[in-house]
Amino acid sequence: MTSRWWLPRRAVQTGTILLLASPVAGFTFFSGNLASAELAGVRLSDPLACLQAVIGSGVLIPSFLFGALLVTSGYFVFGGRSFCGWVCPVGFLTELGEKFSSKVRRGGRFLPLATGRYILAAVLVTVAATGVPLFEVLSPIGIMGRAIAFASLVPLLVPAAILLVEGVAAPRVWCRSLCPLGAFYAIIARFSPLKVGFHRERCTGCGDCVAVCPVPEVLEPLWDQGACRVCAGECTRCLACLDICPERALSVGFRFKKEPHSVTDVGRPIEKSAP
Amino acid sequence: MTSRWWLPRRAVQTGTILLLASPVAGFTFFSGNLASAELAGVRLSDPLACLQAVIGSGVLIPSFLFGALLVTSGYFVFGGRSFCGWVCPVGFLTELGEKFSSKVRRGGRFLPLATGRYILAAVLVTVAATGVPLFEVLSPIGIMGRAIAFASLVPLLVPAAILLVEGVAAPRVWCRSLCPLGAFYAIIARFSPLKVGFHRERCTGCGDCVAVCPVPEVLEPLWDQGACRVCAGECTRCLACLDICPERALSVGFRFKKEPHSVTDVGRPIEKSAP
Amino acid sequence: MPKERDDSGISRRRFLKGGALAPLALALATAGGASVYLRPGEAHGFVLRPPGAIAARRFLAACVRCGKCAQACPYHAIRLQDRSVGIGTPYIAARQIPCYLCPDLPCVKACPSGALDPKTTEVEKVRMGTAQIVDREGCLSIRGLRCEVCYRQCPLIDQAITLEPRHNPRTGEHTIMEPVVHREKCVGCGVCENACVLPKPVIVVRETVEVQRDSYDF
Amino acid sequence: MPKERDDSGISRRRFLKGGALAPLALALATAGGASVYLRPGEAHGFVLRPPGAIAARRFLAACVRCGKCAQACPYHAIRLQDRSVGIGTPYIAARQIPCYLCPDLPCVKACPSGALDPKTTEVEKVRMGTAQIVDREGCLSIRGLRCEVCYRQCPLIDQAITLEPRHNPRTGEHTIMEPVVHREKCVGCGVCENACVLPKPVIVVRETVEVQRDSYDF
Repeated sequence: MTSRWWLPRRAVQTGTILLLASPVAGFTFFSGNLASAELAGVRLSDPLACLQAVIGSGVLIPSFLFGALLVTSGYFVFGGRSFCGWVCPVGFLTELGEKFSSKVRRGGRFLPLATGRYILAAVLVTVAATGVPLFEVLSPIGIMGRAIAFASLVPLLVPAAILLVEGVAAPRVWCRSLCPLGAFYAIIARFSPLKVGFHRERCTGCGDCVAVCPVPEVLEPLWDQGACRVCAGECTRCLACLDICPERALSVGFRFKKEPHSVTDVGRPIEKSAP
Repeated sequence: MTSRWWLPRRAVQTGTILLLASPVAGFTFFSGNLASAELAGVRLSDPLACLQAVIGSGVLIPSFLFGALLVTSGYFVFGGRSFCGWVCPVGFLTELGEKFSSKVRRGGRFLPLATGRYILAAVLVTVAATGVPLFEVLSPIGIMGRAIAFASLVPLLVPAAILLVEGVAAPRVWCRSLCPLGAFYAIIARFSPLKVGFHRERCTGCGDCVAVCPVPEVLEPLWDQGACRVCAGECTRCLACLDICPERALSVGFRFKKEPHSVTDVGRPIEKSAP
Repeated sequence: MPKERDDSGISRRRFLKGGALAPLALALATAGGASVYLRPGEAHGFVLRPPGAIAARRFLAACVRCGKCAQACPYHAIRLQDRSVGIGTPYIAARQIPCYLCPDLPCVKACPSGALDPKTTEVEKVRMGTAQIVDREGCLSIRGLRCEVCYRQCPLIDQAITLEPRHNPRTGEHTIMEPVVHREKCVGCGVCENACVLPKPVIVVRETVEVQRDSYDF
Repeated sequence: MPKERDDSGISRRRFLKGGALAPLALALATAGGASVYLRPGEAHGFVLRPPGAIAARRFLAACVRCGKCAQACPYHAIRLQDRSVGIGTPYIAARQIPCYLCPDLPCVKACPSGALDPKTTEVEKVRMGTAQIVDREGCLSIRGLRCEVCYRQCPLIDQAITLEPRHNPRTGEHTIMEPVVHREKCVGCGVCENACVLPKPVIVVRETVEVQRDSYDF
């Protein structure tokens, strides 16, 4: 345990829940939920919700679009799927659920990560074909947000169903492979400046980072292709790998020096640690 | 090509379509569809449709139950999934679609056959929990029947979607692994008297039967466990294996002599042909 | 550093062997299914069911969607829903063809599952819905003209629809003959909705409101 | 021959590693999802939307289900649907709390996406629905009593609801003061439905019928 990123992350996740609950307690600086909100007078909107609403209804309100672009820019800077790791209440819930699961298999690879992209495509084609914003209808994120803000409890059957399936049959299948919002942010995240860097010279190949990573596929290029940072959009920037690495071989930041012995300089990997 | 079972099978499949269309042409000896019908004054009902209606509504009409039991008995005698191979218009359609598919992989094993049983369980639990007869709502069999009898064309998008997915991504996935009615009949079929028999002494191990079988998993015990007949409920009794076998090593019937050199007599397989 | 852009490709190929076509196919298939199950069809909101239909939610479960009631209807008034959770269930689009209340109720006799209650034998006791004048300002009779088509066409004339004379405040000397629907008698057959002469009918069959038993009954 | 009873077990284990629990879990999960998306909730059929809601089908697409309109309503009249395809969209259960037509329309101002049309500024021009007397036989006023509660509570008194005097055929000497809804004025706020004194309201807000333009207009 070399750093303590889990602490600020749990604080932000808990803070999100408190923010969603704040209108119930009578506070007025926040209203709405993760689909669309007003925080201290600033309108913020989920870009995928905005996309579905515009495609489905043909109605376009400039402030709505602006709020969606603001959110998109924010998550672009901090790595798109940082939403999943730091903000999303469903991510928080399933992480907690995993702790009580009889079969914790960190990063269970039931379905490939790419499935979410197909689901995203299916959602957008459905909205265009039918006018029904499929993901706003199904979204457990919206359901949890409204459960917190409005005590709308019946729809909690949906996140409960996700917890049940993940606990018994397919660990982590929702956040890893099914959520189209995660897939949407993964596309943005590929080009995000904030990334996890890898210091090959310190790595002893213990495999702790792979064991703790919710999407261990993103770490594979570090050994398979000698990459010096995690470039896959699916990285949630949860920074659990930084916390666990006993050698401080992983770091997070916006810029990375090219390491003298990295593959990008000499053309092929020098060593290949077993993951 | 040693027998010609495909001819009567295609005749029955085509006859089913003609029967469904007969009321349009003004004939009165048949009405309804595969969910429930009246044929020459006899009321016949799909047992799964009956089960869903009774569980979902609590309404039970004796003649309805009787019609369902009549159909169940009929398919029990002829091997439950003979419905799939001989009667079901969706089976007919996807068989024809397979001929035009760019990736004909006979018996593509995308999902295991057992998936259908889980879907059947999910359908029955859903009916009990919500009163919505999930499979009657989704069923492409009902949709095709009503398209033929009532020119109800919009819902044909559902069988079209099945054809599309089977043609491009997952061959045969619907009939093999997803259809709960197929799974229902497979449960009955396990105890059916009509079975495909295997004459080990004639088999040369050419593998033609496995190549032609829509559910080749059912043939595996013939070699793996030295079985003398196909006992798996998933066998559709399409009899394509009889047609293709150059050695007449397969037969169909109600009774099978115990072969002197079969595993059931000597306790373990004598030879093991490569499938 | 394009070499680093590989992500999760390991098992993707194993998952979908269809290459680039597969995602497109799945998206199209989803949209096809969504078009059938999520888009509302012609019959949504209140759906006028054939005579004898049991309570709406139980009807949805009991109906096996075989279409025999529709095949039995001599007027072809019964159609089948082609969208949403009621797909395949029968309905009557009264504006096209209403229910003409066959005395022998062949649709009820055809139903195998009891979704149309087999105990339904008298057409007068059928309750498919209740006719309502949805637009008083549009109704020709209420505007003071002599229309009365709904009244005259009603199979339960002078019971389900009566004409109530009223003072005409516009002219001051003529009488308004207002058609009034009586909920206890109206069977909801939709003949009035079908007969209304206006381009959009002002009398329409809507959901029957449960009879209330209250202390004010006199 | 129990040894032969193996079928398709080869890949089953690989597919669901959860053993006997997995099918049960999937069935329960399906039933949970179905309970949310297939069972009709409190708001189904015609749904009374907040002021300014755009046409029903486009509303369903435009609404991002954020609940800000509900949080903005000072009377807590706006609730969110908890079932079916409209899950999370706002509605008004007028019998519990009707829309009291705030002059500044805070719900419309809160909507981020235009599902409640931001051009809605005058409450008199709102068209959420149209009140209708769904049970003439039940209405106390039409039965000859002096009720008139809906008329007096209506925020557009003498415009959306008027009282029309009529002869009382039962007594022969009294006047029936019949409440009549005028579709051109009624905004569909549901105050009348909320105020009706009967256990089941006889005046109810229903879908607004499109205004017809016909040659009979005079």
